[in-house]
Amino acid sequence: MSEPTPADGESAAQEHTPPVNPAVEASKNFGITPEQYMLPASSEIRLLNPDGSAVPESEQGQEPGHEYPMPDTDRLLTAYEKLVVGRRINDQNMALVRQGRMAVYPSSHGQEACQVAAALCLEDDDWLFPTYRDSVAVMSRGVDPLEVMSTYRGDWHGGYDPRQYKVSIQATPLTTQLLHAVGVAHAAKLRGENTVTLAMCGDGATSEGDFHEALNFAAVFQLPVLFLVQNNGYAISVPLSSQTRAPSLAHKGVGYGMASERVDGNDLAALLSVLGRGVELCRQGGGPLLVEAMTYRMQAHTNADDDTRYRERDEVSEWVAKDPITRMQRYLSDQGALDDAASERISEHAEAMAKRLREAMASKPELDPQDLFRFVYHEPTTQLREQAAQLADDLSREEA
Amino acid sequence: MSEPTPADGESAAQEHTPPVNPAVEASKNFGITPEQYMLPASSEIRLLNPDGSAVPESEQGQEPGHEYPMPDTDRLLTAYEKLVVGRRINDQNMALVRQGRMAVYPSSHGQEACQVAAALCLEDDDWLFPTYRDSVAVMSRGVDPLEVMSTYRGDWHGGYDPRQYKVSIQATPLTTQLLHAVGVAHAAKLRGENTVTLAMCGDGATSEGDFHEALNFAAVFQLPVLFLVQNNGYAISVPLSSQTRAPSLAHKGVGYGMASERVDGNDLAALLSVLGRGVELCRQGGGPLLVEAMTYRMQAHTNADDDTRYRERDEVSEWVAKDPITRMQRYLSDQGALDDAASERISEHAEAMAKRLREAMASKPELDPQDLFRFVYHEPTTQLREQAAQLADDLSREEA
Amino acid sequence: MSVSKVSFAKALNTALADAMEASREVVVFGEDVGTLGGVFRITDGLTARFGRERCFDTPLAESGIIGTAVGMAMNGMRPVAEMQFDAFAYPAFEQVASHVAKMHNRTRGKLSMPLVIRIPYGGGVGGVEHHCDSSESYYAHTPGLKVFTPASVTDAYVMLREAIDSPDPVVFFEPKRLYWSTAQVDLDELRSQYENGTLPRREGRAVVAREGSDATLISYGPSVPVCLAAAEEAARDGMSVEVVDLGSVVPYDDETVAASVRKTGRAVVVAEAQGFASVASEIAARTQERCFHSLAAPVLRVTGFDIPYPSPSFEHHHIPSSERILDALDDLQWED
Amino acid sequence: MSVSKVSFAKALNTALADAMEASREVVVFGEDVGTLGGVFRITDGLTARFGRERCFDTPLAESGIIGTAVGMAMNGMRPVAEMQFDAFAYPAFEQVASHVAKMHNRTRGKLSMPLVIRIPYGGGVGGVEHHCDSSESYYAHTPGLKVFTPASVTDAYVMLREAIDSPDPVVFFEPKRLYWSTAQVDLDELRSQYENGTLPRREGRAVVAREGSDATLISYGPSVPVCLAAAEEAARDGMSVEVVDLGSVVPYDDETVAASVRKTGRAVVVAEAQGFASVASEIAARTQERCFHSLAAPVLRVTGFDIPYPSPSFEHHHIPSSERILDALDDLQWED
Ligand SMILES: Cc1ncc(C[n+]2csc(CCOP(=O)(O)OP(=O)(O)O)c2C)c(N)n1
Ligand SMILES: Cc1ncc(C[n+]2csc(CCOP(=O)(O)OP(=O)(O)O)c2C)c(N)n1
Ligand SMILES: [Mg+2]
Ligand SMILES: [Mg+2]
Repeated sequence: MSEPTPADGESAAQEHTPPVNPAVEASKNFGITPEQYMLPASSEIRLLNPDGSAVPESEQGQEPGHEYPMPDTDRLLTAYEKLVVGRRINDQNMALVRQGRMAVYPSSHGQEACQVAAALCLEDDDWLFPTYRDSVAVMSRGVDPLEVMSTYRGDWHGGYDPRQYKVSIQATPLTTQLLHAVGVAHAAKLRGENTVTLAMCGDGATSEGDFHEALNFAAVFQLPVLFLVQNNGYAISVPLSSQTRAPSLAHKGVGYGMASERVDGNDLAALLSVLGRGVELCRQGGGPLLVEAMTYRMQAHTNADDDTRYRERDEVSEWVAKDPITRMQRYLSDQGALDDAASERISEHAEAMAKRLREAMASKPELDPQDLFRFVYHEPTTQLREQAAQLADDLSREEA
Repeated sequence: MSEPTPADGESAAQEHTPPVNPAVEASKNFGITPEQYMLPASSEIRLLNPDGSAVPESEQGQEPGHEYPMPDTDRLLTAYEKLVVGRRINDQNMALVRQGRMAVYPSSHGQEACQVAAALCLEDDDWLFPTYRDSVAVMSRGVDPLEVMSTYRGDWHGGYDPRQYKVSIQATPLTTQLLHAVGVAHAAKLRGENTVTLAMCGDGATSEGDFHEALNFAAVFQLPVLFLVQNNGYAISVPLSSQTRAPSLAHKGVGYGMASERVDGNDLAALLSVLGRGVELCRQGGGPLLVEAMTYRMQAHTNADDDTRYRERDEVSEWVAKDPITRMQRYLSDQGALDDAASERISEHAEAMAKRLREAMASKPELDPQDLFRFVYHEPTTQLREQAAQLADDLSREEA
Repeated sequence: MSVSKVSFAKALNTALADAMEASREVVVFGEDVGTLGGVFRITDGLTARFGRERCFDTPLAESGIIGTAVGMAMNGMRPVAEMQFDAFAYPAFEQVASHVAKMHNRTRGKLSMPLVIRIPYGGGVGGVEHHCDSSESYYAHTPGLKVFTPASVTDAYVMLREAIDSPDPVVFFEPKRLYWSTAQVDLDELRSQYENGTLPRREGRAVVAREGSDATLISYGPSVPVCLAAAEEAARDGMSVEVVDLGSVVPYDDETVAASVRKTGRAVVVAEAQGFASVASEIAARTQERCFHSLAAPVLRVTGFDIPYPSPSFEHHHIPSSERILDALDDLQWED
Repeated sequence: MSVSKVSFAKALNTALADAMEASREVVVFGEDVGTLGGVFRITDGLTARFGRERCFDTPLAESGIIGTAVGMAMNGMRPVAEMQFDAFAYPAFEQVASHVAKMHNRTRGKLSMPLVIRIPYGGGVGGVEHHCDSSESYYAHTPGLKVFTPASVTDAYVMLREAIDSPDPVVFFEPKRLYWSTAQVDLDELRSQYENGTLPRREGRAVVAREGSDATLISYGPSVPVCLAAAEEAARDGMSVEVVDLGSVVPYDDETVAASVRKTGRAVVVAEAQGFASVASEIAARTQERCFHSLAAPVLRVTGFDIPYPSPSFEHHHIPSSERILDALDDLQWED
């Protein structure tokens, strides 16, 4: 237990300046109702067309409060590099699974723009809450891919230290992690820290009760949490139309008193802009917020899945044309920010990462069976000590 | 198991005419977006002022799609009688609890208009899903008060036969019953039955995950379920402001693609009109729907609660002036529909009901301890037979 | 009608189809059970054959699945709900414990809950966390639920049919590492025997899966084949080991178990779940209660350790093995 | 500092206040715990004393309460969450089983879950359905959780302090029918002893609540006073009965229990929960495993029946009574 401190009924949080109420400000600035402020723009936010050309301002559907500027080229270039690396890692991992070197991998091939933007919009002290599919986001935030992959190799349930990276475990039970994110944000707020938490989930996951409870807790306690739903159209085999009848998933925000937005999830520029503004709003006390990113999973749910059973190849092909990488690549090339040399350097970087992963996965680490009993409690119970001794005994007899 | 019937991959439901899509119709008729169709009117629907005068049409805020006619006087008179009876039963039950003749009673004193309207808007074949607080709704639907009260006396967990009355058990675990309601509606739809299900819960209960899952399932399967939230401002001691930041609870509907409405929950006329239309829409295939009724619990949460700990007496007094009974009484008197003789007759009816309840509660019924083992399974297991024998043995020895 | 090689998964699939064929009240739903046929393909082909109304995907919400199943059962259906994996049934725990288990009791029998919750469970398939729990004890501890878990291809068919026909709710545990096990079975024959009522019932009946005289292994589900292997091995050492397969954990067959243990005088309970406060504890407790004076040694348990189910690289240490069972048999004070 | 009549509820309330005083990391939340002070008033006065930030009401959602507690614990707090009644903890079951219990293990110890889930449990207070479950077995069966349940006013204080100070998650079961029981206790003295570390630890330690030589009653929580009453009665008949109060169900104190049973040679386990696959089963199973050769009779159990908790008019039949315990003692083959 930490040092006792005098209890005085005052919280650190109370000493801060009152948070902005963006709904009130929006109604002052634009004359819109709080309800209009909370609803998403009438169409998804997009800054880059699928062909890589910038969407003209006039076509961006600039509703009051929903204008988003194009991020500057340097930022886009940094992000683009992560996009390419992310794709390479996704594909490398799928290869490793096919070779039996990894137990399972849920690839985010096609969704890398969401992955990269989720990581890049945060500051070092902010927290990221990813799912099983969000390995690329985790790596983009700086976690060593080898630490990430130990889970999927089957060495342990989790690889990296969540506190060190401010990246939570990759959650499997759907949307349970959104509540953890809210709790982390609540603790930070109680201590008067000014950190933002970004919490991710999929479209299917929005149907779970924990999704509802998380958004509501965040709203009631006015916590700086940015909820990012990657809507890739499917929950394993189940299409969005069997998951919801809402006009959009972003329309769920108003039911919590939360502002929301929809964004083209294959448009890295739009994502950076929308999430960047979202994080800023949260930091100013205007959170929580809900962002729905429209994207597509180009491969099966995991290597164990067969997506030909539930979706047409034509549908998949259509999304090739909306690929987040080619789109950004064309835009940056057109801007003169990405020449052949830069492209080459980025490919090499990605290739080097993949190679490192391949090499690391080629050999199995030494695992100590006694670890099974080490982390159940801080101190093993007598029961666990007995069981540990029994296993040790069994193993030594087996060896003998 | 019932008679085998040929399986043919066709459902009864499929043979029906396609359901109306009221969002589409509204956009045709009024030129509004589906989202506008789904959101509640900008203020709560009210037909009667607290003083019993009719709200002039011009003040009813008739937004397109949100116009509600005044029910006819006969219907109001029938409903009024149930209101008076409901109030009398509420108060009788609280007296019985004070006398130790009942274990607990969550009174709906103040909320009787919601109770009565919920029961009256349904046809015989429709289903009602009440909570612990909704005893008056249950009775208004025709269930014998004595059967209802056996639960609160502590004789058994439930008193009446849910199938006979098409009234589910009074649910205690919050919002679990909304899912049951959805399942009942789904079963009815699969069999091609044209029944509507009305499911009730409180404002606090809307925070539970099951609320979310129930609304979503109903919407995805387009089921004829009318969700009625009685927003009485408190969940035991917790005020609405600690429960949600939404502009209103009705604003949750759009997140499920569901039309919603807010209504003055102490205005029986408005409730009958809004719920009546809701049931009709559901019956035509336009469901599910969400209705939030703004009301107030005039007494403590249950007899075990002390509401002076969490709300000002002034607040409670303010609501006396909005009482649903006096309001309706004045209106009906003004209409000439309620003279002294009619009033007298209604009071006598209520008094007779209360007397019957008092008399029935004066004596404890004979209870058979062996009943403990009779309804766990259809046939008691060997384990239960042994335990039953053991108890019988113990009891006979005690007697000896 | 003819005997052929049938997988455990196919037997389950056939049982579902036959039950749907036998009664329109039977509806199957859950996550990915429709178009995909379930992640284990247990519902494969049902939507094509019986239509989207009778086998369908739900939104992704387990409490929603079980809660609506309760409502369907209230209104005359016999829902068969699939939980995708063991640990993903936990969000539905309130609906199961407070409603599925209690609705019949609460209404003094006025309402029945003839529903089945199918749960693929247990490990041994290299699954990652949350995909390998043995969660049967939670349900077995909840009065009002029946708990079945088949260990053979024939029982997979028969017990699932019994579960669906039961007027009471059944939590049906499918040992996922047996899905791909096979046996020579005549499913047509089995179907007609089941439907004629000429098959002995499995509910509440343990079966002696192997006869023996020196000791009894009491087990169920995925541990039964391990026990049979251990008994085989023991036989090579001259020890005659009886194996009892519960199949029906609730209701529990005291008679068959006690008869075996009274005969052999020694017993080991084998189950994959963590042992503390589990079904294995119950079996040990009631076996000594009933057979104390026939016992030459305490009733021992070989179970998973009291740890969260481990990652794939470690699971072989955790799952009761033939060796651990043989060790336990050795520990049964044979000198007595 | 002085001895005075202190209620079980007051001891809990004081433990919470003292823990909050001792560390700013301790935060208390749940349904109605703020302004109202909890439906049992266990959190009475905490909001007034420590502010709305440290003792507060949440939205009405148990999974939300436990899920956010997990996040708070990840981020340096020591949350103490109240579940309003036993059966209303079920919606949080997934968060408890899949995260609270496993986060430390999953992260190889990188994250700790120093949180406490307080659950008022058990019957005997005339409560209606869902307000009387004894649900400790679900949690005791879940590795990674500790499970405490005090039976005396002193233990109420001490064990709640230990629970809050534990680096591991503790499900803390408060026997609601003991809330209004009282004892002569010096809370100030207890506080300073606890804080000085001069009190013996209760975690993992069973205590002999009454010494005896003929038989052992093993029990915990609300059943301990019943066991003491039964032992008193038995003494009048010349039987010397020892009563062991576990207090800490997980970790379990094998040593104290086994020592007692080896001494007396006879044991009855008493618990209010339905018996099947329960903590009582575990105690019986491990007691015979460890004490078989000292036992003159099987280890018996006196528990609630395997039925849903009954309505108020019936509960006295269900709750283990002194008479049922005495009957069980009689059954312990005294002629042996
Ligand atoms: C509580 C829970 N139920 C079921 C599952 C099994 N499951 C894993 S992923 C998945 C689909 C999730 O879909 P979505 O949220 O859209 O995310 P995506 O996989 O498309 O990224 C399912 C059903 C789970 N992990 N957790
Ligand atoms: C799942 C669950 N959690 C907690 C409770 C305890 N409880 C009973 S009523 C209540 C407040 C409900 O408030 P609301 O939904 O507004 O309904 P009201 O009582 O105001 O009619 C609470 C917390 C419960 N019954 N079920
Ligand atoms: Mg998806
Ligand atoms: Mg309320």
